[in-house]
Amino acid sequence: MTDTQAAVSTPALEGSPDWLRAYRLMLSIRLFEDRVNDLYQRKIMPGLAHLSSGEEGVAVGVCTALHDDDYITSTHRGHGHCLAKGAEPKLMFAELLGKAAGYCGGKGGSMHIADQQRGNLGANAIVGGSLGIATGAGLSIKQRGTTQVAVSFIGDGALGQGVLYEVMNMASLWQLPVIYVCENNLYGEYTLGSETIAGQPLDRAAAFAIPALEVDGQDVRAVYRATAEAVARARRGEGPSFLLCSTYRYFGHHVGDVDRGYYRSRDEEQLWRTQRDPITLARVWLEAEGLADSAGLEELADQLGRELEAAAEFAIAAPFPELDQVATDVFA
Amino acid sequence: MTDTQAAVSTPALEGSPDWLRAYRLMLSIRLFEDRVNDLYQRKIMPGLAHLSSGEEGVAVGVCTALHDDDYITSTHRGHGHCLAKGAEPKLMFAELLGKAAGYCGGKGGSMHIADQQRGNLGANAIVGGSLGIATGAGLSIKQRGTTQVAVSFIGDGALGQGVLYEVMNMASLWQLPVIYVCENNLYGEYTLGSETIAGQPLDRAAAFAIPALEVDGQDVRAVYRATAEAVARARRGEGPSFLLCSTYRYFGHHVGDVDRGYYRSRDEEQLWRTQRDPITLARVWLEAEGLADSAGLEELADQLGRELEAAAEFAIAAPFPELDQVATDVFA
Amino acid sequence: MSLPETEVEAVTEELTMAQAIRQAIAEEMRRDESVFVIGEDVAEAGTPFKVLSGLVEEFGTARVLDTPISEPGFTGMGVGAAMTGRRPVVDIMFGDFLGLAMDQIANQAAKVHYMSGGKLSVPLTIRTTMGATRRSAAQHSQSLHAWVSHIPGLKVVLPSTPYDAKGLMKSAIRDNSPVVFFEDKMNYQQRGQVPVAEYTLPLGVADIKRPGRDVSLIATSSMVLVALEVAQVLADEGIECEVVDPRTTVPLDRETLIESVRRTSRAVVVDEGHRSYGVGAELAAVVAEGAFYFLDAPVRRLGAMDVPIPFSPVLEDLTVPTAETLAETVRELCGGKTREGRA
Amino acid sequence: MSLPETEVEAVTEELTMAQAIRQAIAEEMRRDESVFVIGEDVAEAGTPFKVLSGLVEEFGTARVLDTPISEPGFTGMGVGAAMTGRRPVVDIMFGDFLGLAMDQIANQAAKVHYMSGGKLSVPLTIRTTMGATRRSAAQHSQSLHAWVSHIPGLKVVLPSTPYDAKGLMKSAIRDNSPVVFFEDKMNYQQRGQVPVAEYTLPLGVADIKRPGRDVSLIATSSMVLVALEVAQVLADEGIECEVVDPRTTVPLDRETLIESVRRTSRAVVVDEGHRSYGVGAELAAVVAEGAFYFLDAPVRRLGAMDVPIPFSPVLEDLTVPTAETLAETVRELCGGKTREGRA
Ligand SMILES: Cc1ncc(C[n+]2csc(CCOP(=O)(O)OP(=O)(O)O)c2C)c(N)n1
Ligand SMILES: Cc1ncc(C[n+]2csc(CCOP(=O)(O)OP(=O)(O)O)c2C)c(N)n1
Ligand SMILES: [Mg+2]
Ligand SMILES: [Mg+2]
Repeated sequence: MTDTQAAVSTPALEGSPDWLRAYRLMLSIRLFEDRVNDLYQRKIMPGLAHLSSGEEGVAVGVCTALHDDDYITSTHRGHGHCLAKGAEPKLMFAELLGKAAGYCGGKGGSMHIADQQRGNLGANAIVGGSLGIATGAGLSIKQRGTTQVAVSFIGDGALGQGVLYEVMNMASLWQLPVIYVCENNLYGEYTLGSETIAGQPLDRAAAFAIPALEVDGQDVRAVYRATAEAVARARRGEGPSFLLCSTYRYFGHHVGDVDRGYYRSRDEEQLWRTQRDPITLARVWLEAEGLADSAGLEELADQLGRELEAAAEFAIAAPFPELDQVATDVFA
Repeated sequence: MTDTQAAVSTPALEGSPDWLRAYRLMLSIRLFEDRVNDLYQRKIMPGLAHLSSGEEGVAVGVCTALHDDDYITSTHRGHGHCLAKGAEPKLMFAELLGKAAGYCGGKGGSMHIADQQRGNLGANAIVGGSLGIATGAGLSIKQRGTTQVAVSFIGDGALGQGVLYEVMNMASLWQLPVIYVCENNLYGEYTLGSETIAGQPLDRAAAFAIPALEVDGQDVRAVYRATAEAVARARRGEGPSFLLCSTYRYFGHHVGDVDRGYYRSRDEEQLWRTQRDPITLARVWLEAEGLADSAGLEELADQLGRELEAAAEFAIAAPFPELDQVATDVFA
Repeated sequence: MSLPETEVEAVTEELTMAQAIRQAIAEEMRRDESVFVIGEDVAEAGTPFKVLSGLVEEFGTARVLDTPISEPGFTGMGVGAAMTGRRPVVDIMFGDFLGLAMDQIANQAAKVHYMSGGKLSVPLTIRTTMGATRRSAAQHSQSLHAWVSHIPGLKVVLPSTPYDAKGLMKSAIRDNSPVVFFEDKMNYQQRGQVPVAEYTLPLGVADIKRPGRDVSLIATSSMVLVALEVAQVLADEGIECEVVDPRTTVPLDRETLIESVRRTSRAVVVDEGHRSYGVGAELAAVVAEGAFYFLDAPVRRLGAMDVPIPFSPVLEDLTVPTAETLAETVRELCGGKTREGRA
Repeated sequence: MSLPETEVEAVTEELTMAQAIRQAIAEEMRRDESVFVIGEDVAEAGTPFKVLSGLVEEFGTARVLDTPISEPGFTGMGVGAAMTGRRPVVDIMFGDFLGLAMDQIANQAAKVHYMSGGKLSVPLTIRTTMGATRRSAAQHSQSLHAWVSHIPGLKVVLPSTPYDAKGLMKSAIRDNSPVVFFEDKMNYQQRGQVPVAEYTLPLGVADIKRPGRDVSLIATSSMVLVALEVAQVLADEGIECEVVDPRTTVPLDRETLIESVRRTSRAVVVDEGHRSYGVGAELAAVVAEGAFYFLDAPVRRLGAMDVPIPFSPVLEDLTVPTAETLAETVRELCGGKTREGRA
């Protein structure tokens, strides 16, 4: 993907996506993050990371409807988005460990992974911080006359940030090809969303004349369908959409958030894990449809596990940046 | 009004307001601003001022429903709000001329008149800049347990500012006694509102579960009725309201904006002046109801004219601040 | 550390920085019902750094308010509440988020008193953090106290010890002007003696944390600890450092800074903001001007490198002033000689 | 003023500052279709100061975009458009409104390139204003260039003449990093000679606006004009001022500043930001350190008073440096004597 090269005509994706690939992606994200947690606990990873385990259906459902040259912007909880958009696990691990081989040469870390090869304009550690970027990418697309789209992943917490309403207004006025994907995982840090959100989130997008839809974020196919429609609309020049995806994060706000009884119950966590897991749900469906069998999926899991293990090992063995890198890349 | 002294129980205003007083107030605002324009043209007034002529119905309709100890915050176009809340013209003129006798000792000027005696927390030169202040005043009222209300006057241009949505969310969540009064005069500076507002403004407040109502801003009685209801609700602890008042400014964005043919027509201006003038409409009603007669109103106009002339003369003759005032009031 | 001024204060207890700050706020909330706390995750969570743990249990959710993630909105509301009889303590979780609230802070809070000719006032305290090396990368590691120090109408506090933090926080809350209070997040677990009895410390009075005759180390916030460490090390080498902590950048106690440098004739300024156009520039300019005729060498400045803070530990550690870089700078400045040696 | 470097440039025309800026933007828009303008009232109105008049007529509303009053939103969009192949010129009508957009500017625009390890870049220009004495009061009169100068990753331009403005604006637009361009609103009608032929001026090169041997006046933006006026006056009194204009605070041409002061041995820094923690502090600290062994007197600083800008003309005029206050400062500094006199 290059920005100057106009994208070839890209109609709405036709036919059914490769659901096995989608399953594989979700599983990679899960296994990737299990290893991130492990690297944290073994004190190999510096700092903290925000795991998206439980939310894989949203990342994969959305990105399955995108082309390589479409843009995404992501959040502090961005590993899933990044992998779903095609990032290589070993370069991500390397970034998380602050190594030179990482996507950002170790300068960004977990919250700033960007991968311009795949249209990933970057995770963002400011809640709502990438809304302007995604909407500006939409403006750029419109000015350049391509049929790309820009997806802005945000959390429900970002509904509190005024900039969301500013950019939705302009996206609507100018009919920009932007899709706001809100991952409603019920919490912003340690506070319940219902304590911070007056009214209905969908109404907020609708008030700006933006088509808004609630989607079951645990159902990767539902997420895909809703996104594909929004994408098709955007590519036709019919402007922005807003998708509210209900989902859940299994772990704490970040890897260090272990004692979370004061803000949510183990029961609630268990319920989501056992009843609403996007990977299990997809697996049941794949098997029911005869698109995969249990043995094949076990085999796949083993294989992914080995690949991710190797990726993590690569990152652990990789060298840190040269010290002179501290002062490069300040100016372009 | 003092903040620490709890307000006595203040039920919804009962009975009909004194409409002659309301008429008188509207007329004073009109005549006041005619003189401001004159002071500008005669180069007696430093800087610029934003006249609200044509919008008197909103300021007076709203403030007629308020008590002295209720709060308002105002905008760059704030003379009307200030006078309607009870400010003295001579101290306002003095402020506009940068004189020591002015409300702010000459330090504020047209865009920063505040009058804490009457609950006026200040005009504001930042579009949307006083939304936080008004909403915070609402929080303060709730914490102090009084029955005051806080009114935030904003222009339609402030619908573009994200902070509006942030504070409406909190006002709604916490059921704060705040009334957002949006003066929709069709323009923000030199740009038509319809070019900058996607969707319907009322939906934006409604999306935060805030009762929202459109009101004819040229009908002072309609503005009063809508405000009185919102005030009553707020005093009962039932939270915020949003009033969208359609109105029009007769003059330019500021006194220097004389050639405005490129953004709006003379015809449009004439139409509002001749068909929709809030003062004329009130006068017709007063006379029809037998609450006033033509001669009496002419007499009133003359009297007000003389009073305002004297007020302006006072300000012209008043001394500038002592030079040492430049460094006072930086810290409280 | 300044000694407590009265006998009563002589009874002390050991507190962490976080505990001292919490105590200060709790005491002021008990003393004055108009004081309240507002911000993200300040109630049950007690902030991510647990600085406010326990407050909501004592004072309830009416006085410890969890907000949506709306920095401009709740900061503006703090201004309005302050103008109408309350004393809000607004919590901005990371100093990096100040950018979101700068309009409310600089255009509203800072100016209301002046613009109204002194009729309205804004007794508001904004707590926020600063400090790098937590492996939090560029958007969670900044020390942006220069921004607010530049805006007339704001007072700015940079405490370096639990004792200072408690006494200055209480003064900040009681102050009738808006005060921005910066807490170095790497310092929260630092311990120190704090009087058991009530005390406050005035805003605008620098503190000589360690006297010395060879060179003045003018240090802020956690850099005071670095300076004290260096002073200890260099004492063995025969260089006597005076460690001067301005404690507040506004008001700035110029006299104490200048006098110290006039005595020592050399100065190094150490501050964790970016070096260029930072607080260190002002401190350096003030002493370079005020002690000009007494200086034996140029005033040196150490600050964070002029780069966004990188994530990788090996890089991040290079960006901030350390005991090593400071010691090296002082040694260079003193030309290997103490004042005595030179005399 | 630096002389044009090539023969072709020798043909000049007289332009106002506003015209020079408009020309620069128009030329770049013609040259590169990825350049566009976005902001409030930039199209038909051509901004309140009419700086952009005519652009929408030539380039249409697809490249000259009127926005809602949403500084954070459209600044952020500028960042995103810049990251994806465009070269936006974002218009922030008054510098005072920077506070609304500081998160987008400091946390996003400034850091994207670094955080991404150099993979993404943000070729963004932000135009905004500075300067007081327009009787616009506290929220429309600030000079906030210190805020952005402090943030690594941003370049900052402060042009003082039409010639500089045009050449630097063209470089700003072509630069692959975010650049904040400050225009003194009191200066828009100032006239000067500008080459008719294409030219650009590099960011990071100071300009000696007038050579002199007795004292260096290091002045920014409209303060350069004040300094030139003072230099003229003092020349008659036998004091030869060198007027040095850094032109960009980032990158800062330290060498030219320091060399000038080493030659003159005295320096006054004049900048219209608030005096404390302002750009002047950095400039003063840089020359005080770099020219320490050559200085005959302390480096003096003039800036706006540390008060919100008052409305009343009699007060406002006191807050900014003027030819009178600068001349007085220089006379004091030079002790009534020229270097020759002392020599
Ligand atoms: C502007 C800003 N304010 C506060 C924070 C601190 N913070 C980081 S994540 C977070 C909660 C975000 O919640 P949500 O958007 O729902 O995302 P989730 O973590 O649930 O995925 C907060 C408050 C921040 N990073 N940025
Ligand atoms: C944050 C901010 N952006 C821009 C401006 C410049 N400005 C002053 S008034 C105005 C238009 C305001 O329009 P509106 O809110 O509709 O009020 P009206 O002037 O129509 O009464 C603008 C853009 C400002 N003062 N503050
Ligand atoms: Mg969430
Ligand atoms: Mg309007």
